Amino acid sequence: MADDMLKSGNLPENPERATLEGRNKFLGFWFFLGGETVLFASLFGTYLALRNSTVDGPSSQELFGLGLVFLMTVILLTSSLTSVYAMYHMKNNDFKKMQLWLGITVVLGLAFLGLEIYEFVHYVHDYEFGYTTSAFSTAFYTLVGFHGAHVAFGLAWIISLMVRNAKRGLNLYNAPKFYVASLYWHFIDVVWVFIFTVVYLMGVVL
Amino acid sequence: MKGWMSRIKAVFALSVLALILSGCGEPFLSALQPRGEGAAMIMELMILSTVIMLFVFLVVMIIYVFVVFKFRQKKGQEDHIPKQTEGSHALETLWTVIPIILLLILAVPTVQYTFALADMNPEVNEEGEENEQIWIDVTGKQYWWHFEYEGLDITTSQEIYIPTDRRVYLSMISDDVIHSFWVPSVQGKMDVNPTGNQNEMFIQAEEEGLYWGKCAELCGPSHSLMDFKVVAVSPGEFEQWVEDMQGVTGEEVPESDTAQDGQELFSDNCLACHAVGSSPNKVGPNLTSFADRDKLAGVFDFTEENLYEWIDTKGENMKPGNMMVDAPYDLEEEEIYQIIEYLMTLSPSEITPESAENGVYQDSDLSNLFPEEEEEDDEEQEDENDEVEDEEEE
Amino acid sequence: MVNTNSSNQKKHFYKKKHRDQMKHQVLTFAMMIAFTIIAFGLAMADVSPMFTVPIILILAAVQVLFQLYYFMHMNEEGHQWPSVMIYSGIFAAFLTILALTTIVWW
Amino acid sequence: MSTTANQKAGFGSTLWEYLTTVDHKKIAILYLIGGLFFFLLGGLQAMLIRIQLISPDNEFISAQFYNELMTMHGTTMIFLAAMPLLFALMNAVLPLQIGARDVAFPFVNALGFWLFFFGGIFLNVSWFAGGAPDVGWTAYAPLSIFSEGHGVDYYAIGLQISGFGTLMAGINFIVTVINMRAPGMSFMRMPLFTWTSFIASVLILFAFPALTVGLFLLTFDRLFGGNFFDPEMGGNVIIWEHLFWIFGHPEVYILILPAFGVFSEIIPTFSKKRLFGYSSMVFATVLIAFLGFMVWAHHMFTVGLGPIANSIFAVATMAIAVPTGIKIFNWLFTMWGGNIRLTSPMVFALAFIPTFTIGGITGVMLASAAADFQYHDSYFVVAHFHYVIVGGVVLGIFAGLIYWWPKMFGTMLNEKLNHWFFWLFFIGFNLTFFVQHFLGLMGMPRRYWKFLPDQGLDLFNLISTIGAFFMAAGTIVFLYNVIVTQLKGEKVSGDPWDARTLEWGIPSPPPFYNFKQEPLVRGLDPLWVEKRQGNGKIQPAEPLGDIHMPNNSFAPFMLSLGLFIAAFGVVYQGSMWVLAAIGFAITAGSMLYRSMKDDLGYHIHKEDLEKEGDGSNG
Repeated sequence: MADDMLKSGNLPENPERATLEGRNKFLGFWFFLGGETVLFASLFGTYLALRNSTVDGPSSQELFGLGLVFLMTVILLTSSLTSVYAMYHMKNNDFKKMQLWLGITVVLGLAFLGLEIYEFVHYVHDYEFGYTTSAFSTAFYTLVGFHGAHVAFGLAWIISLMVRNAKRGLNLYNAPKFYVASLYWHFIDVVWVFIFTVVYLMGVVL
Repeated sequence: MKGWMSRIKAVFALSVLALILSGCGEPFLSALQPRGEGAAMIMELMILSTVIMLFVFLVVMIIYVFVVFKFRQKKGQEDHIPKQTEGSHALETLWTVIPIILLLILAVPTVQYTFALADMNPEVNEEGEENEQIWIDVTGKQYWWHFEYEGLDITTSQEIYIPTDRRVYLSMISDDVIHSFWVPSVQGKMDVNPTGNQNEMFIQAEEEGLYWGKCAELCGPSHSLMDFKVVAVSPGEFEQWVEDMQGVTGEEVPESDTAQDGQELFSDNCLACHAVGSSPNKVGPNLTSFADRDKLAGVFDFTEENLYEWIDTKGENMKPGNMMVDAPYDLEEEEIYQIIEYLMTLSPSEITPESAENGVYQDSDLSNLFPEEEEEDDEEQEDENDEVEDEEEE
Repeated sequence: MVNTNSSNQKKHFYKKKHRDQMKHQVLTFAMMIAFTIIAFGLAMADVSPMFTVPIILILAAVQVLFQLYYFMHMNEEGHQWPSVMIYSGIFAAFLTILALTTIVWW
Repeated sequence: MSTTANQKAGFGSTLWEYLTTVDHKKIAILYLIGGLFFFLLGGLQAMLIRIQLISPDNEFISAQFYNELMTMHGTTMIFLAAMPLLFALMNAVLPLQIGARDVAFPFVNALGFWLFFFGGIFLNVSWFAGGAPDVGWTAYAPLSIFSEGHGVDYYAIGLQISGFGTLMAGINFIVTVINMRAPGMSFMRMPLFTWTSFIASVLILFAFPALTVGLFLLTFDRLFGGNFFDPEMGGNVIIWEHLFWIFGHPEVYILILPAFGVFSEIIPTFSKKRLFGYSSMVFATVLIAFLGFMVWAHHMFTVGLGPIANSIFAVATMAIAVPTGIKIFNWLFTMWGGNIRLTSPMVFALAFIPTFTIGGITGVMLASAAADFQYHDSYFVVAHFHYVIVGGVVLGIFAGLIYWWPKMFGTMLNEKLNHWFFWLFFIGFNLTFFVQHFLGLMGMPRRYWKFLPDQGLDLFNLISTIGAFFMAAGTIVFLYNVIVTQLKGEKVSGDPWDARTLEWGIPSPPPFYNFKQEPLVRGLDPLWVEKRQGNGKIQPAEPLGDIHMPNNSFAPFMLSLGLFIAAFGVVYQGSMWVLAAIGFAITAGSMLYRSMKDDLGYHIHKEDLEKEGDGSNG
């Protein structure tokens, strides 16, 4: 039984849920995402309450440029699709292609993170919009930064999964891990959809 | 609002009141002995909810006592297996519906009173005209209270004078952390929030009296020492007090030499934070009517020893964590006594907390306190000034 | 264990099923990109915020449902509990945001 | 690292076993020890508070120290005593009640405990590092922002760490209940304690993230120059109050629901009747949880939210009384017509009904928004929540501990001493808190370091303090009982109470694999069903076979220790950042170690199980 779990290849239809451990992980992680929803809601609520508390610092209209945000959005959305591809290949038992698509996801994620860091540096240098400038700046950096930290953690997670399993291939033991990591990645995207809408678009419009 | 409620009240009020009044505390402090409109409204709600809840409690206890005594295991019945009932729809519906009805009985007046207590519109008098409103800006600070009478050019700290014939409206804000303004026997409490969050409430005392106020939101080490007083006086006395207070400029020269020296020391060492007379300065408490205060620093007996210790130690051990400890002054013993002498002359009005206890009712509609008569007031003020000085000579 | 023949058939069936699913996913992605473009376009165009804000919020909500139901497979079987918990989370999240936007200043 | 549980070895290996265990029954004992330790600590703080308030104008302790005691008493009792003790019961009982060999995430379960433990220790280190937090357990901003020293930093980060642990424990129990039930154990056959623990875990899942965010904001404001709650910089102090109570109100139900569950087990057992209205009890539990999320602002009636918001929250709060009332009447009618045995757990349960009813009715009184202007932040509130938490949760915890003590340890606490404990504690409790209702209405605000003479508050404060000594005496009797019982070590049978649920169908204490064969559940109260309709033994659902067990691991301990060390670096910053680096490295290293290893657990072989003999009622 135990050895079966480490045997690669020839997996059943839903390898992530084929074992009890897998089903536990799968459910547990979904529930964790339910909790994360409230976590981000609290941050969004805080941001919305403080979005006009700019004191003497710059306001959202002065800061945000939509071009960069659009680029970041497209990159992150695409990375969501590529991780779907990775799961598609996992279900088809094609480990190499799965690793390839995960690799692309990681590259896109890194690009997103790079752009976000560039954006922050730009705000700090060109607008003197630091973390301590105003309640608005603190709320902005905390909300977007929390998302950024999630992206960074997701990248570290996916990379270590890829490295760790490079030689082992896909099996019932690690399939749930890959699956759950991809769920996490999608959730990051879900949060970003609200960030670009509520923070950036509404920040420019209102 | 009162019709059907007072009928319920009539049945139960006496028995319930008798029950609680036995341990009701002091009339100047207890929420159970309402002396004002707000506290009285809340008391009605408290009695209603207590009655409903005692009814629920009695029902539970009757069943409980019956069950425990009736169905306790008897000797020789250790092996008896009772019938395994699953439940009863009729019973379960019953104890779902009855509580809902009871809660509705409580919910309706709750909503009414919640809105009534938040009503900041002017009162309407018998002729259907709107009364002029007295508004007081309240500032909570660690660990004292500051009051500015809007449009009347009066500033006080620690003690707030109100007339008994009308609501007085408060607009409240904090200069540091959150405090909560509570005068249990007159009105429920309202938080005093920092910057931007201005809260409004009214207080109204139906009887003359000196009512004790408390800070009810943890605000630091001396939270429990942040008391203040509400001095409810008759309208006539209030009018007199207003006129007296408006006359104070802080420049009045006291009679005795020591007090004059004290005044000089006071202006060198204390005026940066404290003020005498109406002033926007609220770094420290306003001292206009200092010598009339009922308590020193809100809680201490008003004695010279206490006052000396306060000035000498800057209140360090008397009110732990108070902001005066940072005051830069450094005074000799003799200088402190001179200042005390000066402070004891700060009694601009005959209307003091004592007046609240057995004050003679003087009829007044307070009409000359309000803007139309402002010019007259100014003239009167000057007269009052002379009077104040006259008094001090006595 | 299992007859190799039938297991091969099964594999083919699954592969085809997965390929069909993948087509849906790509379609979903295209719509998400389209929604994003519309949202950004609305924000940059000079339209009344009273109009723009509800629209972009609805677009965001729909995009998120796409992510949840297609990319994260909540439309598939065995996701009843995840749905229950995600919707409970959304309920709590909704109350939180509602409170922090309405009764913080008054 | 794999071990078998029947090691009979010295202190060192026992310690190592407990440091590395992933067995839910051992984790239960860890939670019990940790929870009791903090319960005593919180109790000591309470005694100091009551001694300070024994007479007017008392100078027994300083104002600053009083505020620290009062803050730590609340924080400790809620986060470090009540919750872990409930987790102890859940860990000990819940998997057994649903016929599971293990929880869903044994590793995460252990991690949850160690995070709680190190978080609690970190919080208490503040006593020795320049002063504990002094701003109340609610830590209202901006007082918590302006508070000097590092007390509040310890509060924010200590609770953050133990909060992560709680969240993990919550998720673990949810998945355990959903995925690990034995054949035949449908949702509507689950014992009420399992149901309420399940719902409480769901509440944890959705309530704790709000606290997590609140604490992060507080940390950022205090340590990294953030402006969330600084009015000068445009911050808004009401955000903290909302976030705290969005968490804080469900927290009340997280505590009380499992206690309801305990009573719903004890009352049927000692009345020899099935629970009256089982399905409405389940329904009421779910409804309480649902409503519990919509009422938090009743803690904020005096903040100035305006009459509309106040009215909405007042009515919503009152609504919770309905499902709670359903529960009270169902318990009463479970006893109706029963054959009631007055054992000590039952006596606790019987005491709970009137005290909790008082706590409930004062709750409805508090819900009346306008009247709350008088009650709020006065001793009336203190009395109310102690009636709920001591009269509900603490009585529930002790009832559950005494009831399940044989299952956890195989020994029986002395009944006579239990009754002594009960009467001392119960009389003391009512003396302490009943008069506080009146103190509040007589004008005594809560969190007062001293009250002044001539305010009519002297007598009731004295009575209250006397009551506290009774409670302390009762607790000492309980501790004495525990020590004596464990030293004697007399073993009892698997089912000493003649109980009804699955956990009593196996030996006490259960073997480390719980069930030799997966049990077959044939109805509500499975053991009772088997006693009446079968041979009194739980039927197996599978033939005897190998049992899969998880390996022990030291990683949860190290991972939590790493965060503990890192926390000092974050608080003190400067050159102490080194500590943060070391700590986070230990944590990250433990995580990597965990994920790099293929940890498949091990198997107990069929042959070894056969040798051990009959696994049923021992």
